[in-house]
Amino acid sequence: MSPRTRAWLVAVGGSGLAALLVAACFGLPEFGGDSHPYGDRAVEASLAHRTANTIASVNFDQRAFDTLGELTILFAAVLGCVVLLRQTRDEHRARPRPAEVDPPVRRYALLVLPVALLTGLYVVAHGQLSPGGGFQGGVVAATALHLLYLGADYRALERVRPVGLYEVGDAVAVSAYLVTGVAALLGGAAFLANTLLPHGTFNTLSSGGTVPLLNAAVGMEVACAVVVLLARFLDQAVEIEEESGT
Amino acid sequence: MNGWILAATLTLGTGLAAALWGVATGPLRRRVVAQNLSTAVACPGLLLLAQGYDRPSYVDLALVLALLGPVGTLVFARLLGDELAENPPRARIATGAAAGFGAVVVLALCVVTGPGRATAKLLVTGALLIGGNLLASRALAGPAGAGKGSGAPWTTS
Amino acid sequence: MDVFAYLVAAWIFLAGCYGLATSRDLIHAVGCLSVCQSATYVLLLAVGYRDGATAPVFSDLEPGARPVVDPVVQALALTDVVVGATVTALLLALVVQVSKRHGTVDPDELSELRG
Amino acid sequence: MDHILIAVALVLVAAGATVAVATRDPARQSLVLAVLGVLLAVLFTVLQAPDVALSQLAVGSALTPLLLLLTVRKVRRRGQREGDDE
Repeated sequence: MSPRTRAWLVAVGGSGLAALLVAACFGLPEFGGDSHPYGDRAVEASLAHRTANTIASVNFDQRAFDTLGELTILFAAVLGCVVLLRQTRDEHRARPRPAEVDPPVRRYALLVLPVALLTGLYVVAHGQLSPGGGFQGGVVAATALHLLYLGADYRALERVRPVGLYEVGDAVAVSAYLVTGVAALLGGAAFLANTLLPHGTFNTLSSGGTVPLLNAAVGMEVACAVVVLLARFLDQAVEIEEESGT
Repeated sequence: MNGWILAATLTLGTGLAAALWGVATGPLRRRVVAQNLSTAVACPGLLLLAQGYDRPSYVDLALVLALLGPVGTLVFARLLGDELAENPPRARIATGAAAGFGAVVVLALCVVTGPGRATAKLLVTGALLIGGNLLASRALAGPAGAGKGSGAPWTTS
Repeated sequence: MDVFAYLVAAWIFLAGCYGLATSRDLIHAVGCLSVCQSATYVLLLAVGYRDGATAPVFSDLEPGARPVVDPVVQALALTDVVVGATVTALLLALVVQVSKRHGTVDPDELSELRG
Repeated sequence: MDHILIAVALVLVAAGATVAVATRDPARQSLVLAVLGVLLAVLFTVLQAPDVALSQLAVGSALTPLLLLLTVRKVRRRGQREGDDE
């Protein structure tokens, strides 16, 4: 296809899509309107289960099965990356020269690393109370670990980061999510139903029944997934080189 | 509605528009500085919003941004270092102004909040923000990343 | 203001699609795809917004004291932000593989190789 | 007042998305995407979705740029060496 034909196709298709989208915009409920039947019911259901953060309740209680689907996508994406970015036979690892890092940057990285890890854990642990949860906190904690790469170099990161362990952790976290769901089944309720644990006192760390458990499982899964992903990319970008002459 | 939201609107509107303009045009050195400034502006803006909406739990957003924003800038300083080393960015005035503005906002909010855990969180956020931004700005200007990696020259195409 | 938020979402989506279609670099195309993704978040959250309401998070708010926005759309967007990032990583891994196999990341050169 | 703030955030996000698409060099695009992440987080906050904003901040400020830049580095390094061989 010549670039000209393609430009025409894009223009025609794009303007058609634009017209349809604009027409659809005018058919949507008014912005800021007062009618949110699902939202109102979700808030009621969340308060009935004594979960202060309604969004966490929707994710890990009312729509926990949907979140299992999301976790599966995440797991499959990480698996795909690991397979695609593995070291092939015609590649070898070249040790990069140690990086020279400005001493203030090194001090900052070492100082902020524990603070960031702690913040990640805080965001995960308070997921059912304040804004946050496993998805966000997992990413923060995993990013925090990579301050070692920024503050020192890749070899320093490799020393404290056994990738195999994080791959196992990833799988264990998904299994923990599934086991919590099956436990509800064994307890005589539906899969992933929030009937296993007492709902606790509103607005405390242990409130919400199984929400904190699923939240923690997701936090672990996301943190491990991000660490494994970044490990593969860093391997490729910093260490792995092809044999010369290929 | 209230002064805090007005202040947040002005901060975010002008500051982020400037950061977007800086990151969209000009040489690479200007773009990385603009990216660093977007953190420095958005974080006080989020703090003002938390106060304006009367929701202390929104402060978590500013805390995470104050932590991860400078980390993002350090990523750019490390991985674009070879290209930046030829033409290091200097933006002392802009960085200093942003840091000063952040300090003013944090102090004002501390005075309004009164002593307590919320104030401690605000102070931690402010310290992380200002320290992180000054350091990230220094890392962009400094020799970080110069001796890095395989030594492959960083070419633009 | 009535439909402005929805129109912005549509604009972001179309801009991302334009970038995807005209991209000369697969890494740039992946970036455009993440722009397309953010259009869905803007649309979802705009649909869930309620005038004068606040977030349905009751750690610092008495339930029922203020009107709250729709939590369901927020839950949808929230998981997708993180899952979308890992899918972006998968696409970038594919780009690395393409560059290894064919030595280029320009879609036009790639289609010439095949044909 | 709320509507003005939302409109400002929406305009900024629309402009940011346009700039991100128009920036053709991937390294520079990842800088724009980092700023776009912050803009989106601000928009989500004013739409009263702090959870989504937190997600966007966590992903957009450091993770996505790091992934993009590492890919750029890998791809460029290959291109560089092939240029040397020829």
